[in-house]
Amino acid sequence: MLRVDLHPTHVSKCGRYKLRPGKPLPFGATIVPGGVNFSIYSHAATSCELVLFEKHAPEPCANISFPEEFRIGNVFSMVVFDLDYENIEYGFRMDGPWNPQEGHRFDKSKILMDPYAKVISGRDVWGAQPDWKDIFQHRSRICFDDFDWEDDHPLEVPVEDLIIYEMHVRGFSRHASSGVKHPGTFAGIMEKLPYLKKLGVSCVELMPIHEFDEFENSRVSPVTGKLLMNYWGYSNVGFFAPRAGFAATGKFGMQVDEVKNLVKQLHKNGIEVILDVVFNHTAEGNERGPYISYRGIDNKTYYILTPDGYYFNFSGCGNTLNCNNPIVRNMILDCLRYWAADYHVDGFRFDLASILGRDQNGAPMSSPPLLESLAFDPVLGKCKLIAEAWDAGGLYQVGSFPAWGRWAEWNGKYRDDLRKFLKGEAGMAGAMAQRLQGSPDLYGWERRGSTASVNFITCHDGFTLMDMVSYNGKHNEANGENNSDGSNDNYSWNCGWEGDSTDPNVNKLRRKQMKNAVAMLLVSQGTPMILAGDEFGNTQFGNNNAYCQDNEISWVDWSLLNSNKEIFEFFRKMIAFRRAHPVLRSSGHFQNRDYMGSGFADITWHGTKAWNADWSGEAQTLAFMLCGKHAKGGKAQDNNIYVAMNMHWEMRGFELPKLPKSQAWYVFANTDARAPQDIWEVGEEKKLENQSEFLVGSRSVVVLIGK
Amino acid sequence: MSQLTLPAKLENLDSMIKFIMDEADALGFDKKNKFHIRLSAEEILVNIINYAYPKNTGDIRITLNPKEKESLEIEIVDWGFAFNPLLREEPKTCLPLEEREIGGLGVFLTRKVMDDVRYRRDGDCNIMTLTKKIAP
Amino acid sequence: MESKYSVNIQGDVAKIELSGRLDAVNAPAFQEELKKLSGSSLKSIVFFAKDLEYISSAGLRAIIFAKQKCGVQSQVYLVGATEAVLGVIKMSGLDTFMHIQDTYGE
Amino acid sequence: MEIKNTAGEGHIVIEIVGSLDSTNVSQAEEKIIPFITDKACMVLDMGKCNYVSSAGLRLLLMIAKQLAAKGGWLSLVGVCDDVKDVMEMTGFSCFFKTYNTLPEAFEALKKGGMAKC
Repeated sequence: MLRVDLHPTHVSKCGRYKLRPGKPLPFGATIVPGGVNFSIYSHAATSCELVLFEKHAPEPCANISFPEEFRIGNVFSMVVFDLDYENIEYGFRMDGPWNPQEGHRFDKSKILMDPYAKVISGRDVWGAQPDWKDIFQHRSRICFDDFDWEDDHPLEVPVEDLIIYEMHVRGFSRHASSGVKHPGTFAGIMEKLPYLKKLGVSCVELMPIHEFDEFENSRVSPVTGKLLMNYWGYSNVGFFAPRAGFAATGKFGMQVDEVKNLVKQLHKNGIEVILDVVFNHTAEGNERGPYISYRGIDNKTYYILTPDGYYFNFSGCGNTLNCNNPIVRNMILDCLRYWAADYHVDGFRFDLASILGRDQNGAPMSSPPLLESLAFDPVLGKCKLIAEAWDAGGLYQVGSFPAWGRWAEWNGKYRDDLRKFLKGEAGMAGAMAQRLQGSPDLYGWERRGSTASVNFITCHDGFTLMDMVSYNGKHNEANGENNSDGSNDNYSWNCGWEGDSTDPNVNKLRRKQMKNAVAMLLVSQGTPMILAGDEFGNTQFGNNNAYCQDNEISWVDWSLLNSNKEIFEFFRKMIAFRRAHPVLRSSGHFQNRDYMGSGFADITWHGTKAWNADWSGEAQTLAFMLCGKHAKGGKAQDNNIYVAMNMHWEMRGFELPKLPKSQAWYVFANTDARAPQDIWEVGEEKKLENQSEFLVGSRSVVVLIGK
Repeated sequence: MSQLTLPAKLENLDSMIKFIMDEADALGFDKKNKFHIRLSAEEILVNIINYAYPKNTGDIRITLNPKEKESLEIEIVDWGFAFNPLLREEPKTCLPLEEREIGGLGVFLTRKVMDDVRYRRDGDCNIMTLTKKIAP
Repeated sequence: MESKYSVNIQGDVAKIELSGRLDAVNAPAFQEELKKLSGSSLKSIVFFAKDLEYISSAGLRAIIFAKQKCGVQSQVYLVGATEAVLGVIKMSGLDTFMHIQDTYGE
Repeated sequence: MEIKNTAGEGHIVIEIVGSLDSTNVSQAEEKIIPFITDKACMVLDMGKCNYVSSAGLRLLLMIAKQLAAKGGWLSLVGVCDDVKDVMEMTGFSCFFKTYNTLPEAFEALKKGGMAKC
């Protein structure tokens, strides 16, 4: 079709560029016939200039003012014709009031990145020292929005059927032992696909992959002399652009295609992708921070400010994004829709999500419009939405995060209770019963079901599993803050020796405790999450806050896969077990009754005596049985499963509940047994000689199936 | 059972072979049998990589069905045009080396070293199934 | 073990050392290397295969290729091959066209 | 960038010399499109092409798709390692058959044709 609006109407002042009024939506830079449409919002700016650079050039090649007649409402938009869209970098200059008390910080001397930039250059290769004299550090670029997805589609696996694997893109394959061709990149993850398939996880959760600056606050550790960086990346420069430094093709500016290809290949193998997104603050920091974008475009819109114009710091990172401002709210929606629609991402985990529920003055709201919009958004309709239901401002909402039946939560109580029980704290049976059945005490009252609970024992934040059984206290000296950073509430136990040990008994107990932990995790209702590397005992040497450690402390050490093969095998088989047994994966909570006429309630509690759990203050044991006829609320058929947990330092005999005549108990896992007799392949469980009692070893977990 | 799907490219051959050999290791095959499993897997995979998708490329799906102490069954699927490599004429191993046609050896070797090799066409895919028994 | 090959021509003898694997991934490059042999009237082509762990039909093809490049008059020797490698060579009938021996005397 | 049409065993062989990027893709497109005819087997000889940008890769994919729609196909020959790497990591490699040399490509085309019958 011929269009009549494809011709320039204006010429830039310098005479080199042909222009015409642009379309205000969509925001950002969009390739249109003959040129590029630029569009940017600012409420308080008085004028705006488009600044163009040739790739990597120190000085701009053009400054093109938006003619006043190109502004519609509070949006400046313009089409520039005949641009070499592949080799151009662009930014904006905004003029407007300088009045910090009123919230305005315009500075015409600064060149600002587009908040909607879909590709950002400036930190193209991880760890390459930036040129600090560069007047434009983070440069917006124009993105090809096409990609041949063929028949790919988000997988839409029910959340309760997922097994999530949390990883840092760089840390996963950066270690010399990873054996990949492109270490520390998205392409490196792709090379590990056969490994992920073998392990059996069905979802990878990537720690932040939005563009950030690893050199933000970089410094040298006074203890180790190593460069400390923003390694985790919970500090966005831009929300729409993938991290160039994580892409092997970043130096060619092809990170967008590399990420999309990773998602496509993972999907092909039945593995979903969840992104860890950080909408609580930006990398601009507080009053003393740099001008990257938002601050110079419309400070008052983007940030929550105190009445006298300072930055509120609910994130612990200097500023707080003004999430419930309608402009910012729309930006977040646009952003998530973009990742869901253009990158086929399956879901999101929201860092410090409680901030998303604060109003423009910072007060928590009961029905935050942003969270509601996300819950009901049409494009995000099938996306997983997972909240880290707390913030650094003291809001802790595990169990009370506004959900509209859509939101799941990182269940911090699950982690804490499980760790306490595991280390032998007495009287945890009651709490454990809640955690094992999807925390109905937290999520039952709103009928949110066990799908609301993302269960985890370890995540990037805190000890690794190996460290949780090797250290009583954190060892963060290398972070250069006198070991004052990082959580003190680890509920960890070193099994008798602090740190690496040569004592075979200590090491044996540690292995057993790791197996106990993962066995409990994978028989719990809810969605389990595993930290990458835990499946072969990766260590951070006791560092429980390795956010700044871009080195062997954080990188997953693949050589441990050989030395801890036994742990890996246990993980692999437990994962296979969970995937084989729908009775472990209910979406709703148990009803504690027999509604299928099977003779058993959906879940029943036991102890050293069948049908008699010890709920006392001294209890260190617990057992339960799941009735296979009640699997998936009665919609699926499964075996009966019985799990006995003895966290006492002495062995205990557990009387087994009697099965119907045609069935017998088979042992699937017994963490007290020596490998490879500790766990069996699914379907090859060993029939018990004694069908009435099982002697559960000290600090051990036993998993039986009745068939 | 475990499964892996990768584009049919020579670059992915090592990944695919490793995926299969890890399982063979776990099942405790001896050195010689592992050699044979590797050999036949490579032959079939390379065949698909080179010939199944002449116009562009597509995927290969590998499914492993291990039976402890019994056997390893490897199912290899592609969506290329219908082609039964087992119908290929056997190479004339008796001809002098100079006159040998280069090619055709792979499938021949596969049939020799595996306990069972089958081909079937199902819908739009070719399915090869290779089985190796664990010697008692 | 790393897969390596080296081709040395000394007079009318080509000595070729093989180690690691000779498979579909590295055979094409090896075959390319073998083109060096073409045209030269060699008396013998000697493959030292002591450290060769694995060979597939792509590798066998490279050997056939070498022989074809050099013509009828040249003899092919296979030295020190492991039992597994030898098995494949025998199965494919290549053994009848080469001298298989444990060591190679000058 | 330079585009040459050379003859080769009944196939359309096009040689791309220099780099292929946004500054010259439309030029290249104009020159190549006339060769996209029914059942055309096109071989792009990239032996002297040292760089293919994102826009260049998109052009190649577009050619491959247009050829496929007309019952033909595209093979690439002599792609340099850097470009091959990028194609692999970004998934573009999934859409192309690549060969080291022209004779290899012709051989494969011959076999592909045969096996199809």
